[in-house]
Amino acid sequence: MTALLDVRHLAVSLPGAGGQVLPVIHDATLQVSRGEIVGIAGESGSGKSMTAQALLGLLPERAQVSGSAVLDGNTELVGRSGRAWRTVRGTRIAMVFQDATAALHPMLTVGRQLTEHMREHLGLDRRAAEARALDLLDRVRIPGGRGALRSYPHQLSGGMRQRVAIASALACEPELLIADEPTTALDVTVQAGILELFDELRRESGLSVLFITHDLGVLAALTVRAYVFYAGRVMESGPTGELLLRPRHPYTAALLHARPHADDSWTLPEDGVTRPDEAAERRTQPLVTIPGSAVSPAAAPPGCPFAPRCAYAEAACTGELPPVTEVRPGHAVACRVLPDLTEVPA
Amino acid sequence: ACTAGGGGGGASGGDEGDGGAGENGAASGGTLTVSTSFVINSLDPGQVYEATGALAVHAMYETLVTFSGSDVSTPEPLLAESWEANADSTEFTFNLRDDAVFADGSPVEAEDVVFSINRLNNLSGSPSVTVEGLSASSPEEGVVVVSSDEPNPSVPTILAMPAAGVLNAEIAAENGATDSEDAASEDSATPFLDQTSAGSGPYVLGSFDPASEVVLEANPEYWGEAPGFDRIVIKNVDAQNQKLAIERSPGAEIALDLSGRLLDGLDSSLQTSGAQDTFYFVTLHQDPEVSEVTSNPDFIKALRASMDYEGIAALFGQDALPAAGMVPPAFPGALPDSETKSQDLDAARDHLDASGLEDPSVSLMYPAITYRGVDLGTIATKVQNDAAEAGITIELDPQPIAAFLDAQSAGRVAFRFSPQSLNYPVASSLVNNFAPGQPSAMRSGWSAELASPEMIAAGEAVQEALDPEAQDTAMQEWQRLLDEESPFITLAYNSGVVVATPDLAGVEYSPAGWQVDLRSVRRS
Amino acid sequence: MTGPRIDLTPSESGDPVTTGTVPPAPGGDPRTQRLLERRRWAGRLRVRSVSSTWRQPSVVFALILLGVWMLAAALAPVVAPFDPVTQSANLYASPSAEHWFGTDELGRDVFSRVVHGARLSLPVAVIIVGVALAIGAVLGLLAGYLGRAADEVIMRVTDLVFAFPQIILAMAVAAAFGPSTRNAVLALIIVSWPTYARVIRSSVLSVRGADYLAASRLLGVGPVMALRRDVVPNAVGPAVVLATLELGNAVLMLAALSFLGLGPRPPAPEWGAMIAAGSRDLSMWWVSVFPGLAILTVVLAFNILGDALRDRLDPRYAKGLS
Amino acid sequence: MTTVILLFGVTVLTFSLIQLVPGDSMTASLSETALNDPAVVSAYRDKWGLDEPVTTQYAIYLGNLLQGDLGISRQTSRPVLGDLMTYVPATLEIAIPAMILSVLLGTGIGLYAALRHGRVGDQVVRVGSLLGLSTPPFWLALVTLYVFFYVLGLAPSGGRLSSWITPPPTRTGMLTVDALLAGQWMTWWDAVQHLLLPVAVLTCLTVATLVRFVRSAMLEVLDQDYVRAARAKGLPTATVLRRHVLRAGLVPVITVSGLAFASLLSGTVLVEQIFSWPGVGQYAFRAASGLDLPAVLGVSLFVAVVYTLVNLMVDLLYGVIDPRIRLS
Amino acid sequence: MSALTVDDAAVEYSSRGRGTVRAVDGVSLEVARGQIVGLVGESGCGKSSLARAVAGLEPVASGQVLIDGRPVSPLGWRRRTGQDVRLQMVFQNPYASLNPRRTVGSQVADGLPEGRSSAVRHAEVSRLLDLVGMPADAAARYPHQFSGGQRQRIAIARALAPEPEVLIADEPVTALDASSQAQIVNLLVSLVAELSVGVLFISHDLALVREIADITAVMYLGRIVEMGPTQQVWGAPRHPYTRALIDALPRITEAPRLPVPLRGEVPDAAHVPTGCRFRPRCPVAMDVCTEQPPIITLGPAMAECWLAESARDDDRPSDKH
Ligand SMILES: Nc1ncnc2c1ncn2[C@@H]1O[C@H](COP(=O)(O)OP(=O)(O)OP(=O)(O)O)[C@@H](O)[C@H]1O
Ligand SMILES: Nc1ncnc2c1ncn2[C@@H]1O[C@H](COP(=O)(O)OP(=O)(O)OP(=O)(O)O)[C@@H](O)[C@H]1O
Ligand SMILES: [Mg+2]
Ligand SMILES: [Mg+2]
Repeated sequence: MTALLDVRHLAVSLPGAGGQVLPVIHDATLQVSRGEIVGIAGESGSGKSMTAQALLGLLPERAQVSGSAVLDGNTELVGRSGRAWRTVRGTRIAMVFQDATAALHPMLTVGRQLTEHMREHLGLDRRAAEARALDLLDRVRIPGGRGALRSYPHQLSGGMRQRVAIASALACEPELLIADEPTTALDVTVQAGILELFDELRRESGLSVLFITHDLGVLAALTVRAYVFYAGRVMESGPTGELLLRPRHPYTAALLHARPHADDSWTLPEDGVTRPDEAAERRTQPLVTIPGSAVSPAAAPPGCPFAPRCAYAEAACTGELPPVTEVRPGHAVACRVLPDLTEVPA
Repeated sequence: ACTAGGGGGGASGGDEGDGGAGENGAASGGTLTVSTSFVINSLDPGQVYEATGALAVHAMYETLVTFSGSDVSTPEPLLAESWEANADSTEFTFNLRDDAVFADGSPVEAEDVVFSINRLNNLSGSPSVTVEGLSASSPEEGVVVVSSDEPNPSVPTILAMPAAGVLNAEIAAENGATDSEDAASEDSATPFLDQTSAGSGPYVLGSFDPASEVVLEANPEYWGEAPGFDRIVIKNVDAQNQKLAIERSPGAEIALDLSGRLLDGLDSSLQTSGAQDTFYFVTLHQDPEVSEVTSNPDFIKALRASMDYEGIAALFGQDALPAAGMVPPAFPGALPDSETKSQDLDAARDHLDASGLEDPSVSLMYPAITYRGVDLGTIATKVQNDAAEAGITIELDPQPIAAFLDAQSAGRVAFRFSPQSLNYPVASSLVNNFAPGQPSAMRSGWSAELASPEMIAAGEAVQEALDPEAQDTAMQEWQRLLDEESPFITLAYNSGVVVATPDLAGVEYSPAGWQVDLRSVRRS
Repeated sequence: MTGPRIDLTPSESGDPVTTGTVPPAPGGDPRTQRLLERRRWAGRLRVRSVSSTWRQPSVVFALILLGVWMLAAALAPVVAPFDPVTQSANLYASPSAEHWFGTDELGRDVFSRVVHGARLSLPVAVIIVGVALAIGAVLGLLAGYLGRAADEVIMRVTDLVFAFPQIILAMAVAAAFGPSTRNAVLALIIVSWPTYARVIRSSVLSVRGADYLAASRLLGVGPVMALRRDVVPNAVGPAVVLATLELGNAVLMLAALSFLGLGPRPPAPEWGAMIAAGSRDLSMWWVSVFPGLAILTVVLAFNILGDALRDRLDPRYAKGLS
Repeated sequence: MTTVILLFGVTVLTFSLIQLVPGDSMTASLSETALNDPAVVSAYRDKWGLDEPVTTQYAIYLGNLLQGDLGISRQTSRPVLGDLMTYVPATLEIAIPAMILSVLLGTGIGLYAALRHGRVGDQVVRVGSLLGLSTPPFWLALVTLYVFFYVLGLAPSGGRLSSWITPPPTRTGMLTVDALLAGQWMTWWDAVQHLLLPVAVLTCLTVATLVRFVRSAMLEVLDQDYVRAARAKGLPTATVLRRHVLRAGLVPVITVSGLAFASLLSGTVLVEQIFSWPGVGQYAFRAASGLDLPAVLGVSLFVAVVYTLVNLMVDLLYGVIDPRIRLS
Repeated sequence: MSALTVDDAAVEYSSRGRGTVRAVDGVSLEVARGQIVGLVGESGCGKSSLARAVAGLEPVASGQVLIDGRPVSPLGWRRRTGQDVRLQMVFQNPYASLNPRRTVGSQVADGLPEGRSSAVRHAEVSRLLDLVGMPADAAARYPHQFSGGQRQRIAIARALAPEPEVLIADEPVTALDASSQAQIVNLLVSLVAELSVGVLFISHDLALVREIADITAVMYLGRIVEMGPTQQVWGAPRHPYTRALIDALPRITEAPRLPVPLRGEVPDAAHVPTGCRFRPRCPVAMDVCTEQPPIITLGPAMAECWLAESARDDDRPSDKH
């Protein structure tokens, strides 16, 4: 069975100041199957959003895209004209943005924003569209019915706004939903609700989602497979659990170690009292850091972009691109060294 | 013989004025457009003083006598059929014609004339000065007697001015007019008269907007020859646009401010008519406390000699002339061309040396306006330039007209420049104003004590000469003396010009104050 | 090495017009925004790409234009073939090899007058902008930094001045005091200082809420020192942009006043007055066309430079460049 | 409340300005000869209360003002209110069409430039608007007059109506409207022809500012996530522009339009001068140079009221357009 | 004795639209030298308001802030001197907390005591930069030449200049990437140990607080609803809100499961619910919750909940203090 979305060797570059060309994605290959939530993780500037926008033709004008991205085995997304995109956007691929406040038009009612594309694509009249919008609101658990349709985005809370945005993306029953950090702007308590919603939608409607996040915890909770980006390249990909619990790429591992440990649960000592020195001790070097700071795709060094920061880097790493190795079925790593990472570095 | 001797001729003029001619005129009706730069304050004859007002009032109100065309030497009958003066020119008797009616159909009677002249006098408005010392009475129906405190052969001329227009006393009084002594404070008819005319002329007031236009409409009740147009629109247009407009006009249009330069290259099919009736002059204050420089007689001589009179006249354009004396050539009593002054820089430097002043510097104040299409600043700059050639530094001080007039009447301006025309078209009116000790002279500190006895005597000679020729001669003599010792330097004469589209007849420039007699303009 | 760059200038900073009601910022709720900082700031960094402000063709053009005018002003006596005030009998000569721009109503060489006009207009514009900027800066700083009553009073006064269209007020002031260069300058200063006061006030307000100001006050830096080190340097950027744009505006306004007869006295070769002289007879088009082009080019140069400066100082506008 | 304070301030400011003046309105109104007559002078001073102390003069003025009496113009000897009623419609007749045209053109061109960002069309607009901003208004007016009237003979010279045409009965004071109301088509067409040049010049001046502003506002909007979101929904470009981009871009457009109206009023002073247009601009100029206190005060108040009204309208429009303001 | 004592502090804002908002409503806490106190809570619960009030940037409406037992005077027109500068703050946004127009060195030197020679100041600045792991030559450069993480280090160096006893760090790492975040957190932790300053560490990231704080305070709608040793708060949360926060954290585990959402959102501080302020969102609310909840002390911890009260009843007092 072919993947719903099959992206191969996607490369994107943007026009920079003074006429030079800035690469933002070097070579991305990824797949999303039907009914699957697939994640993309990576630090800021690694090209996550650019990938999403390339898949919907929303890149800045004069951006250059190469490679291929095939939807459902029959629709090539790279190189589409403006008019041709209209048969894809909204109806076959929809998108949820990071900041729902910014992604909803502040001066249009929720109802309007939910129905305008339904009427465009599905040819519904106002009544039918509204009825459908009410359905959608119900599906994303927004209370208030018709009242909610008449309200403006600023009258809703952040979580509700994100639900509206999701409802709007679902309106024309797209085959694929791209969600670009839909929970970054939300509190954890609200984030949990949104994650639950995505999971529910996948279970109930078989929705396929490309879910972008920088939070590995979210990745673990929601996705089945994931891709880790760094400087516009895919560093490691595989089933999420395996990727996060047994990473093979030093970058993935470093990201995991730099993360606060929320995962193991603490239990109280028997007597119910903790001693201050215990905490202090724990803190001496709580997080493992990655030296240096993230590079942007345009400024990435030749060879493995992570090499300058990598504890395991060898001379060859800086020279040429690392080969992609499939360490286990479905688990691919772009690393020349493939060190043993089971031991946490000091 | 005095001017009033024209009475006989006046009678015949009266016949001519009679209705008959109306029918044989060519096409009449339609609209006449008159474009001019507005100088207007009021359309009340008792208050009218400015050029645009005089133009309009003259078409709406009739006077006892009038002038026709460009001739201002011989008054012609209008409301008065005939008139005579007593021997010493202090009492003038006018016999009214009996068929004249106001626009409302009521007859023009002697009381109306008396009321109008006395009201004008008592209002103390701007034009009242011209009738100072005159009073009117009516000894019998149809007869008006105007008496003057001093012998004054110019009384009929004065009474031809638009301000002496006769208004319907009854209607005026109903709307607050009065001719009593306290009219200055009690008369409240001006706002009414700015909206409605109450005269006997061929046109009545349609509407009045002091900023943009005055609309006159034909008076259907007019007692004389039917008016030439249904409407006359007097529009406020600056000189520049007047030229553009009249060149492209479809017809029946008159422009009033196209003089000088603007006439160059004017479409030759247009008719023009003009008269040199304005003089441009500078005044130097004679009080050493105001200015050591301007009160220095040798400095004045130096300045006089330094002016490039030809060059200044050239700035105005083809119709201007370099000055000879003060009286513009349009009026009897002007100096002949042969006496035209010219630049003499050597003499100027000699005079300057004689004055004992070192590098004199003085500021020249003038109103920052464009007058008859000529920017006064341009002329003042030329004056500055000429004086500089003789080693005199002049700084220019343009002022808004209001500030200029203020400073001028306060009488403390050392050196100023302005145009001037006559209050009424008789040369001797200048003596009343500019002779030592007279109002304008006093404003530059030129009192009778400062003047030579000859100067004083020459002025008196003008006043005493009742015969026109004698007066002209005296006038010329007076001007020659002015050139010797007065603080006035006349620079150039410029003409008032009317330009009209070719389809008009009866368009002649009049130096009498109303510029063009709208009553006589018709389609040819 | 490039100098320090401003990360964030107040949003209304360089707008050509900053008066009137300021619309509320179309942002979302503050909470989300705070959580989004990470993204937002990273985004900002991207936009501030290598600045090539001084190499854009339009800026080069403006600099050359301005350079030419400044040279003309400085070297007017050398450049101009005739004395600007010397008259000749050759009135209204049309442009020719001898008189490139023809002669005017007094036979003066229009080219020489236009060149000398720069000598008058440029310094006068600098004076107007300089003084108005100084007044506006002081009052704007006081209003923004002291706040409360001072702010209220100063802002009401600026409101008052803004309630008049600039030219009408300038005209009234100039007419009241009589025409002269000094009075025209005075009038233009009176009408223009409030713009600076407002712009500086609003940038001070944005600095006043800035964390770095709070930080240095917490460290024990006194209010005056903080004003000098933290507030002023960060508030001047927009004012500099505005001043550049206003230089052009000052040239325009001076010409307008002169045109109405309320500017420098004759025979000064002022461009507006020259246009007025030409307007009295349009058939002598050269008398007014050339001074008009002079104003146009000078103001254009200032506007281009002002734009470029703004784009440089405020990344929001950098998008406007290409 | 602030409006009242503002208007009060305007009267105080104008009043004190006029007191500073060296000249005296009297000399501007009376002839030279009349000034020599002490009786006339004192009658005049009496009539205008010029002998009272300044504060009393001001108090008298303010008292009358509260009763809707703006005093009598010394130049026209007519009530200032009446004068304003005559001249304001004339000015509005050019200002309103110019404003409407500016807003329409400004928005259209600005949006076009934003959409063509960085390409030839955008560059042309940028250069054009810069030129528009840098052109002296009076010079532009002169040049258009020269070209369209003097050289080409396409436009009438100046004024509001050809003189051979009788003005329609006054109802609004705006000739085009009055002519329509009276059903006089010829008159209407003539009035329209007279409007063309002044309106075109005023529009040129305002549209430049607007275009620049709209362009940068639209660039900003085009870069917003909600526009990207609308495109991602697969809406046709025209819908995205109309419903999403324009609506959001309108808020800044309204602000600048309000301001542009004020600068347009400034522009009328010079433009009216050149096109012999009998409007408030010319009235203001004459009042200022004639030191006609009541008239200057009247014009100032008028302008201040317009300023306030425009601000008010801008605020109201915000409310109409932006629910965040309406609902808070 | 504690370096910083906050005693029943309240912060109020009055704005035209909302009336008076009590953003912080009676908060008491203490920070000792060498201790990290973590403050967590959802967005808008008043964390920053509290931080700013404690630092003196905002006046307290009631209650008091003491440093070493002496009250801190709020920032006014006076210069801050002596005791007051021993309380310093690190801001959330490293891009806005450094003056873009001054060199790094001059900004760090702001906090140095006056009257020292420039050579000494220079050396001092180098020392401080070194302390936060920045090269000495950074002093001569401008903030825009540094990345976010580096700027945050500089901000910390600046805050350390007057040798503070307590640092208030308001979400110091929220604006940073994962890798820089870890670096800054480690830096803070090591500084606490080396210089024995106290830190009030504010974050909305519970996991991070848990990682470094000795004491964790959980704030909800202007009040601290639970506070205690970190391990205790995490291991046995007494307040349903704390529990909900912990449950909502996504985790990386062998058996992936979705985090548990907490219904509703933080109400507007202008409309605080009556009784227990968490009641409308509380999964275990009872009738008694319409009354003010009791403030319960449990050993070194406290909680503001009726359930905690019953928990105390269950807990036989084993230790005394
Ligand atoms: N408009 C733009 N012009 C130039 N470069 C850009 C632009 N937008 C993004 N980039 C560059 O593209 C690269 C990838 O950006 P992208 O937005 O995809 O990152 P991201 O992974 O989504 O980061 P974040 O977590 O901050 O959202 C970055 O290095 C950035 O510098
Ligand atoms: N200057 C202010 N004026 C009015 N209200 C304010 C002001 N600052 C904050 N508030 C309000 O006070 C409450 C607490 O805000 P605060 O910034 O302290 O929250 P926070 O916990 O720091 O949130 P976050 O995690 O988003 O930073 C909020 O309801 C907020 O709207
Ligand atoms: Mg992104
Ligand atoms: Mg906060």
